[in-house]
Amino acid sequence: SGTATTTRSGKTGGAFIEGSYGGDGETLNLLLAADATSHSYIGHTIDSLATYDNQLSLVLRCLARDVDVSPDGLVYTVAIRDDLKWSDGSQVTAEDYVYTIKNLMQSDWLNYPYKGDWEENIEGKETGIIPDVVNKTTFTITRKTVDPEFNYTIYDLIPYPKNIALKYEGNVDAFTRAPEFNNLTYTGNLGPYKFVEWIRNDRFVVQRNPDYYLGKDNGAPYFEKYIVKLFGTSATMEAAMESGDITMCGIQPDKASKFKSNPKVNVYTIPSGGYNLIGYNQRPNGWGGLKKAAVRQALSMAISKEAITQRIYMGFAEPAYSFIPVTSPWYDADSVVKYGVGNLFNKQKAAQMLYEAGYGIKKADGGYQAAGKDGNPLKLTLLTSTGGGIAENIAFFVKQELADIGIQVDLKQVPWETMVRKYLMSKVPGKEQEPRWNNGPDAVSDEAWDLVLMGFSTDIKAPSGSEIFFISDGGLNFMGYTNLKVDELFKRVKSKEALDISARKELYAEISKLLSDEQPVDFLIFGRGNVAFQKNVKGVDPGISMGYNYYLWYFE
Amino acid sequence: MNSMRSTLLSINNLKKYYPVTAGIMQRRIGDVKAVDDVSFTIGDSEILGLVGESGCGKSSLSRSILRLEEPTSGTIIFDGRDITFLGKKDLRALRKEMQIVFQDPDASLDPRMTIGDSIAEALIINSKGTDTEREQRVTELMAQVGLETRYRSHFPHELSGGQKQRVGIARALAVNPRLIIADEPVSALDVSIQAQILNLLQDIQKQLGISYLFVAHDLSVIKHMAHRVAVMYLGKIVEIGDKRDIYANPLHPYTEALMSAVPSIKSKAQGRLLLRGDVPSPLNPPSGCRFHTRCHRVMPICSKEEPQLNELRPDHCVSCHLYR
Amino acid sequence: MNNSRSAESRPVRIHGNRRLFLYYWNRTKQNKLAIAGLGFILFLILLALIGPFFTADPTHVDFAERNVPPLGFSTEESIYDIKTNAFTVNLIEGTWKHPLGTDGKGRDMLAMLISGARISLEVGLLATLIAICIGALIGVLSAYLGGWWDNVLMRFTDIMMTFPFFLLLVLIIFMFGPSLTLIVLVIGLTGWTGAARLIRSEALSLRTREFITAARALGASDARIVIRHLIPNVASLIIVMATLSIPGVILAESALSFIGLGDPSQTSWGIILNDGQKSLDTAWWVAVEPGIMLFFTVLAFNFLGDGLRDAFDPRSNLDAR
Amino acid sequence: MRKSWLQGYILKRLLYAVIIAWGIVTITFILIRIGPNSPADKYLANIAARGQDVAQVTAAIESRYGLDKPIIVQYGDYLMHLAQGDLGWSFSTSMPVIDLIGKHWIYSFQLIFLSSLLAAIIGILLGMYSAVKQYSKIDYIISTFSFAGISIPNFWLGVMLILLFSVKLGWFKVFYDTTLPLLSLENLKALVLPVFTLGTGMVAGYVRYTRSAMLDNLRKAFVTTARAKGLPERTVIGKHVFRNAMLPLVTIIMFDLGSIVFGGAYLTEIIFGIPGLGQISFNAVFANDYPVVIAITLIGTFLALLVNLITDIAYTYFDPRIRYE
Amino acid sequence: MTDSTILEVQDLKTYFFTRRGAVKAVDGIDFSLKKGECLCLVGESGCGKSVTVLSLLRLVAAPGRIVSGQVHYNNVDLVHCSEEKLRGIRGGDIAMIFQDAQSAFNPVLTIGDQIAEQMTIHGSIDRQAVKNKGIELLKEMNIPEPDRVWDSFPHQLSGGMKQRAMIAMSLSCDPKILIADEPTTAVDVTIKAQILDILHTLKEKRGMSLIFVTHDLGIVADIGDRAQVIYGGKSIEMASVSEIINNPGHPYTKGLIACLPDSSTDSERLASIPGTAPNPIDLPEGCPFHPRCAQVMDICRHVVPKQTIISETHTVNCHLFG
Ligand SMILES: Nc1ncnc2c1ncn2[C@@H]1O[C@H](COP(=O)(O)OP(=O)(O)OP(=O)(O)O)[C@@H](O)[C@H]1O
Ligand SMILES: Nc1ncnc2c1ncn2[C@@H]1O[C@H](COP(=O)(O)OP(=O)(O)OP(=O)(O)O)[C@@H](O)[C@H]1O
Ligand SMILES: [Mg+2]
Ligand SMILES: [Mg+2]
Repeated sequence: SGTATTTRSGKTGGAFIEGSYGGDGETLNLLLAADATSHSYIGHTIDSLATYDNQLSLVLRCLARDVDVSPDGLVYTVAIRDDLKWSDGSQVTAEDYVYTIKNLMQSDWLNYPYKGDWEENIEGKETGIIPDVVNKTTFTITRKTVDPEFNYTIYDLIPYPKNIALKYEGNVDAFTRAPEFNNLTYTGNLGPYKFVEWIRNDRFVVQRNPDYYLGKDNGAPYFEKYIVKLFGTSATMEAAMESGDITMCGIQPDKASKFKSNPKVNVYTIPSGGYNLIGYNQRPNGWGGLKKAAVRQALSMAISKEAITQRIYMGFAEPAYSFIPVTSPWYDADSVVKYGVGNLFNKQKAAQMLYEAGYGIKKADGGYQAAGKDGNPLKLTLLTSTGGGIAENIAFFVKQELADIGIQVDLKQVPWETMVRKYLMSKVPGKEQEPRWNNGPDAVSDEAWDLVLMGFSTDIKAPSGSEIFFISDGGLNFMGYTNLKVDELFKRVKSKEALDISARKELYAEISKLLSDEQPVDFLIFGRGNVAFQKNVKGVDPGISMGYNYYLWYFE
Repeated sequence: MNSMRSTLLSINNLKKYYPVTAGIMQRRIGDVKAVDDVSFTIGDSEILGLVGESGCGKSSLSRSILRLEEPTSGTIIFDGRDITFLGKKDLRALRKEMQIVFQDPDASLDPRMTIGDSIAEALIINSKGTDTEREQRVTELMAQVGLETRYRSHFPHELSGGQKQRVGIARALAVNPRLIIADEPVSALDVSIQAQILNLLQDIQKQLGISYLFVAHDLSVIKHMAHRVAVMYLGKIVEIGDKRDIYANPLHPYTEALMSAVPSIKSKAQGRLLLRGDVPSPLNPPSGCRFHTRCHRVMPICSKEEPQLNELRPDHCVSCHLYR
Repeated sequence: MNNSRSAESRPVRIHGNRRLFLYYWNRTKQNKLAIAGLGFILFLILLALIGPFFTADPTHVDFAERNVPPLGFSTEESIYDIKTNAFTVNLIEGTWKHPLGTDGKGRDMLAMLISGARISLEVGLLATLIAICIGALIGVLSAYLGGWWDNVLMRFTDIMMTFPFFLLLVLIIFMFGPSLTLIVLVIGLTGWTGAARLIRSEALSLRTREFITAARALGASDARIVIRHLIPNVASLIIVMATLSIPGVILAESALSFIGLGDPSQTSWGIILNDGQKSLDTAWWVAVEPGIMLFFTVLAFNFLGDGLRDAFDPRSNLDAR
Repeated sequence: MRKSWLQGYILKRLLYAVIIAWGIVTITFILIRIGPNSPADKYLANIAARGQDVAQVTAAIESRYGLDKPIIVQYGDYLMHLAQGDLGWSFSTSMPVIDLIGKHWIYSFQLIFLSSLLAAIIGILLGMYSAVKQYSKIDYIISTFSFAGISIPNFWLGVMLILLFSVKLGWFKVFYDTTLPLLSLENLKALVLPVFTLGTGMVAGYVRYTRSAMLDNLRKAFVTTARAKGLPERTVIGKHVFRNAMLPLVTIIMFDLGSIVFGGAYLTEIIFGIPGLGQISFNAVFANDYPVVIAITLIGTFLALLVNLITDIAYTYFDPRIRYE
Repeated sequence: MTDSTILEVQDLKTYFFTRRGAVKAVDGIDFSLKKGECLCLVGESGCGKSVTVLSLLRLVAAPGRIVSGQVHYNNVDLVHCSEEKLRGIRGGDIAMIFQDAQSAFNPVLTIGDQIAEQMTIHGSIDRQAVKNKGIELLKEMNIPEPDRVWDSFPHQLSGGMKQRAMIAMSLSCDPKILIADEPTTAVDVTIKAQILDILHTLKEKRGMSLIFVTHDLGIVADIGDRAQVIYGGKSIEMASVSEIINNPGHPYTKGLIACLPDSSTDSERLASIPGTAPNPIDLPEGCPFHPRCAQVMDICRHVVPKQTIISETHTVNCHLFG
């Protein structure tokens, strides 16, 4: 219920402490930051071009007055506000944006990790997208290929002050050590808060920016300070929440009920685009059976998504059938095939399907049991990354479920880095090439594996990003899944045709249907996040994009 | 020198210096002259008593003779053979000829070995016979030193000091040596036990005709045991000769002082000859005669010139400027 | 003297150390705590060996039976319903099926603790074995060879000693992946310094003892002296050091597991503890139980080691007390 | 005279410390650089999520920090900088290593300082008492507790303390709060549990060392002499016995101090969320931030060596028999 | 207690209570010490000499305890008097010196500190006076460079010097009685002579009473006036020195004298006492010496012999004289 008010409703004061665990950011120098935490830190002091509310479609406030797409979907015209100031008082101009894209992000010397976001593939070559200054507050970005969801990339754009960045241009070392960027001293009136201090592995502190361009009318933000407090474990963080030492934090599913019954706390249960899945290795070094859709379907049919929801997520989740969550505007309930629930959860049937596919034996009692081609017991490895938590629980659960149909699962827990480098990245044997997530259908990883438990995330607003997992040459298609129909559909999503919303929706429905039936991976669960706030925090609008109005939150 | 007996061991100008080092580079800053130019002989079946104060080099001398330490210079002639530079293999053969008994019966037995094993080890090393023969021999040896056989499987900590010393002697006897160097074998023992051990050593010597170098600091023990006596002071032999002669008529002032210093139940000491001060450090011994700093008959020459060992009487040599 | 083959006159055996063993056993026996420690360790070994035959499969998960408290305790579990936005609350009580409860995956705690005992003992013994062997080798060599060798070996030991041990451990385990084998190897390969120094000094003092000289005087070779005299005499020290270093190793492994560098394929106590630490408020027993086991195991080894040290130390006056 | 040899000795020891430190830098450097890991590893998930090419991004990040040069060149560079007192740039925290350490050492220091101080005082007093009252009931109790103390895994103890005092009783915060002024009562209160966690094992250790050192010396002849001189028991214990017992104690306590930074303090910091050097180095390991890892290893080493040197020099004052060459 | 008796010990028993039983280290010792005399306690190692003298000043440490007996000094029973009183006597009226001067000095304090400490505790406060007196004493002990020695640490002195410094320390409060526990055992012959000489002089000059513990009968003959022979923690013979040496009563005393190489003529076999000293944990029943005694009788095996007076100055505990 978009209660984004512009009238003053809060009162100034207090320190908002957000609990966080799982690691600190690395740098406040935006273009060097490759991790989400760093980005979130910087975001407190400088806004992006635009953001969305809980309904997702609505583009709100922020540095841009307007982002306009040409009818052919190739030219984006961005008009920024004219009341934006750097710390030295100078105005933020289109020139700063264009400079940031051209001279920093797309430069060779800086090695911006996500340079690829600002490139497009033209005739097999990565080519930079062209930004141009139109006037002091307007610039354009011109593409050669259509990407209906490219606007989301543009919305996230954050500028560097050209006059400062010029000092360091061409010298990575100097740029890396630039005090202005590492201490966010340039942010002017661009964000609700100003940087105060950052004690590594402990807390990140910003203070109210009275000049905040969005706060001019109503005096927002209202918190005197905003602090991100880091914890070593979720348990300590939750304990701190319970004792009221922090204002807000995420809650693990098994603790959610406890907090929900806590009178001092509000817990909001929020849908997310993150889902767990079991990847089936369809490359030459995986179990051959996984190349057959029937086998994959059988396996998916043997694993109860209800049970995972109930016993592992304690109810805070819902089954996933494809990569598009129920909560996404692009979800189409009618098209998906619902493996793992209802009558498509059936272990007997699963075993029988395996038998029919040539991977099973008939038991004396007439039932079926999975087995290798030679009749020997079937052994599969299931990879998961170390670190415990819910993923580990799911892995153990899957192991148990598959054991029921006669598959012995060998759980292999390896550190995430090892998993990526040794198991997920592949190359064609004997060929001189850098290992990649997907080096074509013949590429194999160093170590063999069959199943992998992972978490993917779908951008609810723009699911097309997920193509990288499922198209034949998708950058993250480590499973080696190939379906030309899927390739084609995704291509259509990234074309002019899809500029039309309903056409795009139809395309997504078709993809969902295809993938949920083909089961390139077993989509397991979309989790529901729980976020707890102390009751005295007001102005929160719970929803998928809850933080969009956080500068308007206040203490009662 | 000793005309009565044939010579078994002859030591000539033996020196044993221990280097003293210092600093980062382990520079050699001097030597402890533990044994400094010592010569003497031991005849067949003869007991040579060696007396001297603590630190005068008795043990160093003993070990050098056994080649447990490499002598710095000089020669050691055993049974007519120069053994100063014997190689490893020949040295092993030599071990059967010469043995040693230590002062501290406690330290000289391996605490983790039974008595039987300790004695048998000597036989095993020199590969004497079969198990049974060896066992026989151990039993024999134990009887010889007056130990009951039942102690064979005992450990050293279960024995008294005297018994342990008997084991030490049995072990030395195991290889049938011709010379035993007894380095203060009784100084750690009680009087009543001391007498037992001295008797034992004497009996063995008489039975087997072994020669002893018998080290002690107790003059009365030496007097009781030895045929000939050598008196050592700061690495040098100051007087050596027939026991009777020396005891009756000590020539060197140091010998004289030593004898007078020993309290005896026979005579209440009257006008005892007291030496001043302590034994000087062997690291930089006094010039000239090493005893001159404590000598009651010191002369000017003593601090300048080193006296030579002179045979004053038959089988009685002394190194002192008084007798030139 | 011809009393045939009685007990008195059996062939002289060099290794006849049964009586010596008895002697030390008797001395050790006087220390009640040491005996209690030994008893506990034996019990633990027994448990680790035959326990698995009597308990559930420690790897068997059953999410229907997760977080069952130990016998005599009860907890509540509530499950959320997205559609109705309400909770179903279940009361879970301890059962005989899981006397010590289950963890968050429904694994039987008793079974896991027993399999953890095996791991802890294995790690403790193996790593100590490696460390002590290296330590003894370096110590004895250093003492026996002396001079230049001694210098080089001891300087190397110094460097190893000054190394911040735990950081090194964390570094290596992190870099090469957490596996029990690696943990054992790294602890073993880095944990020998103390042993080397102690054994060296002991061997040095032994070297000058008269019974060694006596053996040399008898013509014993260097090898014989080292094997027959030096080693048996440092053996007691080695045993004591080993006993006292086992708990250190066990703790190091648990600490590593605790900070997330344990071998995930093994349910060692540290790993259970690490798991349990995250659910302290919902399932306290998962963290408490392995900690108690760890504590008593370490205590037992410390008691035993201390008792052995006293028993082996000729100076210690066991009579008094 | 005393002074002259001492100066030479200190110089020699410092030289030795430099050599050891160099050895340790080299070993750590080699270890950390031959490992399969890259500082880009941390981004793998993010890179994947954005559909980026891992190899390309990894290369980009590595080249940014000069990690693409041959290892020998990197090693040379590192040593060159080190020689100039530059500990490098921490790429996981984006600040000079020296500043990072400068900012965080105090948290480790206050924890270690307080724990060691308290542990030494309590441990030594209890140990002395226990030794003097050997065989008494109190001795028995103290000994038993000290055994328990050295056996209790301190990370577990920490967790249990949090469970009991923070979670159940709510007496303390579950985490250490860095916003408290360092020299304040609240800060002291915040340190109670961590200090207890870290100190328990130390107290127990010191009790045992003190007790045995005291007992060793209580049996010595000079104690009988002191009593025979008519000295009151207080003087006998406090002056004669303790002064001698202190010698081994000093070594042990100092050695502990040198090694504790990366032992118990490490885990304690992690459990209580104290952002000290332990945590910093721990995180640096996980981030493959090798300049930090090496620097902290180096500091740990230097501390240990320095502490040893101080101990040894202190020894010459406590024990006149000792004179180093 | 006659006038000239300064110290009287009656039926002193000191046991060590150990796990294996009571070690009867001292098991019934009586003697008296006259003014100005030197009483020697003689016996083999482990017979209880040291424990006896330590018991006199209640210096036996746990697990040892004086289980019975009295030690009368100056109308005070040292066994039962208050700690306070005892401390005044320790080191003041009665001083002790020990066998091993090396370990009897605290290694970390200077000789001067340790001497001064004793004087301070017994009332002298003027530090300069204390030092002067101390140095004077050192000089008296024939110690060269006493000023330097005063500031030296024990390890910087030779064994003989330390032993003399020890004596100086014990004399610093002008004791009436000096107890010397084998003060010459650890030193060389020539030093031994020096020390005996000093003790001689002390006795003569200061009229001090001396209890001298030794196992060396030579020394007894040299310095002693009377001697008490101890065996297995019990007094077995007490007589003037000449009587002990020339006319020993107890078979053990006889054996002890006979087995000295000194007393035999050259090269002949020494007389020896068979067997070894008894284990004080289980002392033999009856006379402790009976297992080794050549003249053992039946009664010796069961009955502890009582003190028999042979002459005015000679008593023996032996059934032969019963
Ligand atoms: N290994 C060694 N290194 C250096 N100096 C030594 C060594 N062994 C002996 N010395 C020195 O040599 C001198 C003579 O020592 P040695 O042991 O031979 O004397 P000793 O006459 O046997 O004395 P004691 O009667 O005390 O046994 C002493 O000053 C001693 O300190
Ligand atoms: N602390 C103790 N605990 C148990 N037994 C002890 C203790 N101190 C002494 N003893 C025993 O008391 C007995 C007498 O000892 P003491 O020291 O008096 O003998 P000693 O005659 O002085 O011998 P030495 O000539 O060797 O000095 C010994 O047998 C000894 O074992
Ligand atoms: Mg010697
Ligand atoms: Mg004594």
